[in-house]
Amino acid sequence: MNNFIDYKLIELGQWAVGLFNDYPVVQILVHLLLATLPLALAFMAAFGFSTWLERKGLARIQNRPGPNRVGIFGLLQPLADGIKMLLKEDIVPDRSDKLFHLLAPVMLMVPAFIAIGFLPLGDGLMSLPLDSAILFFFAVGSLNTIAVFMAGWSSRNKYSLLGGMRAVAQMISYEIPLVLSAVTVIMIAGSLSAQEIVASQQIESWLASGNLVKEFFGQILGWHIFKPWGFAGFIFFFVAALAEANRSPFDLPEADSEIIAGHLTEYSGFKYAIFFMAEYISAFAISGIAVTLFLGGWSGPVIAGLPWFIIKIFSLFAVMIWIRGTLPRLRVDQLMGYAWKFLLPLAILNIFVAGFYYFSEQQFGGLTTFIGGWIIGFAILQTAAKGLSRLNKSPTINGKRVYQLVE
Amino acid sequence: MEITLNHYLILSAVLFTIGLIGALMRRHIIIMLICLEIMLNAANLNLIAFWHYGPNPIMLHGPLFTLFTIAIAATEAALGLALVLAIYRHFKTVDLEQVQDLKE
Amino acid sequence: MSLIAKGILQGMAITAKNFIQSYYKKERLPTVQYPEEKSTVNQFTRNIPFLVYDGEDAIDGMRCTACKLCEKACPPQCIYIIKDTDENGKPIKRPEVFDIDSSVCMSCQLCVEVCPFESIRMDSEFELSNENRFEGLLINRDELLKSNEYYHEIHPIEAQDTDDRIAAKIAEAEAKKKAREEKARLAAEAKKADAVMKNAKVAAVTEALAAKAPAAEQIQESEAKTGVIKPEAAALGTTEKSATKAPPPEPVSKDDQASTPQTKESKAPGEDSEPKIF
Amino acid sequence: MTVAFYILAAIAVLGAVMAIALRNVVHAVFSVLLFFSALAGLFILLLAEFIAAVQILVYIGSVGILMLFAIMLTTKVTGDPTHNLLSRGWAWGALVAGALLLAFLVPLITQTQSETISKLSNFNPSVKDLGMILMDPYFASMGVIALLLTAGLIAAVVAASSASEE
Repeated sequence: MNNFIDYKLIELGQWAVGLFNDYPVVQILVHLLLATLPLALAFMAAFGFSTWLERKGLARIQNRPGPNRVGIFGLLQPLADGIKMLLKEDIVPDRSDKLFHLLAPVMLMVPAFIAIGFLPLGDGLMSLPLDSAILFFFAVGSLNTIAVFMAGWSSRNKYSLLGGMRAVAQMISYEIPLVLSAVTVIMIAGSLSAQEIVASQQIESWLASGNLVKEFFGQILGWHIFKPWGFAGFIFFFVAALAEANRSPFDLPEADSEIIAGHLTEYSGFKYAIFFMAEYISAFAISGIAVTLFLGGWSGPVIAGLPWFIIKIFSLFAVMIWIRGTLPRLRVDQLMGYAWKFLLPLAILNIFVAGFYYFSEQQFGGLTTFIGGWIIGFAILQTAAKGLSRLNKSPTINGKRVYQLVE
Repeated sequence: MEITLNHYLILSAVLFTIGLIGALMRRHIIIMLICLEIMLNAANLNLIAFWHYGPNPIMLHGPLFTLFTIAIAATEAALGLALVLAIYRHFKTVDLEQVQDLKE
Repeated sequence: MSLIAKGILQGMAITAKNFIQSYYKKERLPTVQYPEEKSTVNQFTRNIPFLVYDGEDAIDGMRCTACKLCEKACPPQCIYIIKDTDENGKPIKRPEVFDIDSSVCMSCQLCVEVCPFESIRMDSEFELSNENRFEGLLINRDELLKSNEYYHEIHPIEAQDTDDRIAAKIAEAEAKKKAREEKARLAAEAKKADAVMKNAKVAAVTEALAAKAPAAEQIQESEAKTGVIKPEAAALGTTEKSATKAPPPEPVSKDDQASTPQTKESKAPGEDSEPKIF
Repeated sequence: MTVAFYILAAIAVLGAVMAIALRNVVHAVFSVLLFFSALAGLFILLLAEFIAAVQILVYIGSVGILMLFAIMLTTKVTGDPTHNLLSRGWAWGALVAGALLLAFLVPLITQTQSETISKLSNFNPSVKDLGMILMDPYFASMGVIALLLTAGLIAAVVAASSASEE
């Protein structure tokens, strides 16, 4: 069987829980710990690794070697940074709202850690196997907004407040295209359950055929990204996810060249580290949900399950780093317009494209729909995108510019 | 003690009353909107509790009506806050007692 | 903007190229891991002044004459010079103290510009950091003195140029000297002939010679003042020469050693003129 | 279950009381967010997890943020009160509301026959069932809600933007 790693892990967990059969209370505790603790620790380790990865990747893009002093290839750099952050003085502004200043990092970290519980890491490997996991994921993801506002408002600093308000406006705006592009997948899979969405991306008839080649490709070709609506939806989702996770080029809330560090201005030491960690874990969680929705989740050839999920999630994170190394920050007036006037109509149109694709698949069969759908669906979305960008084109300034301060 | 329907109903009634008291006592316009939301939520709790302990939960009437209420509440909140902005622009205050003029 | 943004993809291709090429192309990763490997210094790098000496011995071969022109020229006034004295308190043309405050020096090269003896030059040394804030950053005379070979090593073109210039000065000076001596000889011969012709006394000839010797010295001194050439440096233009000439005899006192430039200066014409006179 | 109910009920009441009692408006909004989240927990206790998710998504994620936005766009951003807290004749309001609770609601509730056992125990309501019901018998009402939301959106935009043109 392909998913042997997942099954081994589940067996291991069951064995560990079985050890405490005589003590029911302890058993429940052990069960809870096994469901949460490895996940939290693994993601914290992934956070450390990803900071290293990001610094190295960005450095190479900018023709620098990156951190290379602590440990081999600088791999222990996150550890050193963590110790440094722990030992730093925790400065709280005198006029700040002390309670909310303290609560903000906690409020940001808790939803981030809850959100990773909704990710289907493998076949049956899920901390919170809820029926409506995807919906809960988005619900919990929207709590980030509150935490960012809390941080910005409680600091009693105008830059913090501006950063916080920017973050709130941005996150609220981009949540709509995010959810709407996810709706296509939910609609086609007919479920809000993460496991079922993953299962819908495997071609069952090919997997059961016994043919090795068909089994190999049955784990890949069913991914929603290979369909026209899935491809477009993935692009919309990914762009909106970048904005949700405050990643570049949508890192306006922390735009250091404009508003110092946004809502993080008044944070130092360990609280800052927690903010940092929560942001990275949110980025991981949102790329994990993108993997689940569009990239086949844990399905993949040969080593299906946890390994494929890790590979996919890190590749998406690498793309985020790549984008950060490439694109400059958006202007704040372009940001809102992009979400409301470009992404939102396209995401809504994409739902219709997905619906047509679904019905034509039932009508004309798989291959015809695949080819025709790519041509027609892509043409529709492309035309719409071009038309929208023409409509949204900001008016060009004609004639001579007038500068007030310069002559 | 087992939790019964009455526990939920009492809680809901208490929450509704708190909302009502707030709406009648405070003069800040946003606080009044908050109180409206509290009252609506208390009603939602009632609906869900009745569904949960009710005779025919398969029909899912409770969640359905709660969904409608939430949609209406969201509309109300959005519209109410837009009106707050409009009032503030006009009267330069959020104190409802000072919003007295019909003209201008 | 269409669904697939071409510009974004182009940009991402460029960054990807940067990323991948940084692993095998040197120009894509120009960073030098400083403490382990040091960057090669360009020969036109100028950082902090140093004093050039010729030959083996730093003190003997020192070109500096403590004329203090550089001290006056230094805009941030980072040079501090005390003229050396001999046992009797008579000043010698050599610095006893020559300090440069590296924390103040702004690498302007004005000291190099004004130096008439090609003595002060710019070093390409950049590791000037020190644990001691005050004394550590003050570079004294012995640390500043570096050989002409070192100068050739760091700034080959400039050092060669300097050497050529010095050689040219020597040649010019020698030519002038020769011309002068020729003139003197001719004059002497003419006088001799006069004397012979007029049957003058031997005492008169010696008187005339005695009058001429200080005159020659005077000319030389005036040349040094105009900054054209320092006879000592000129004499030691090539290192081989200086190596053979420089070491003074053992018993000579320190004071004597210190005053070598002066003695040589006075000696050089003396040596040449002596056989002529007698 | 029992303990969870009491804890959540206490948090809900605390949040609601703080929302109407706190002087600072921003604090009040944060307390009402606490109230909303406690209610989401109660919904999960009542096996309505979809409604709990919607509660978090709509109330905490959107309505709360809208309120905070409204505060930021109107009075002092610190949220400190600029004037008198209580309205005229507040005592009458409190009296009426309290009387309503004690004289009307509580007697009614105590009179009802208390259901103790839920019939949901052997029935796991899925989101799909909710969607099916929403599509089949309640399609018209869903359309009306959709229309209402659209109208509300447009009205909110108009109400918020028309004033700025003056």
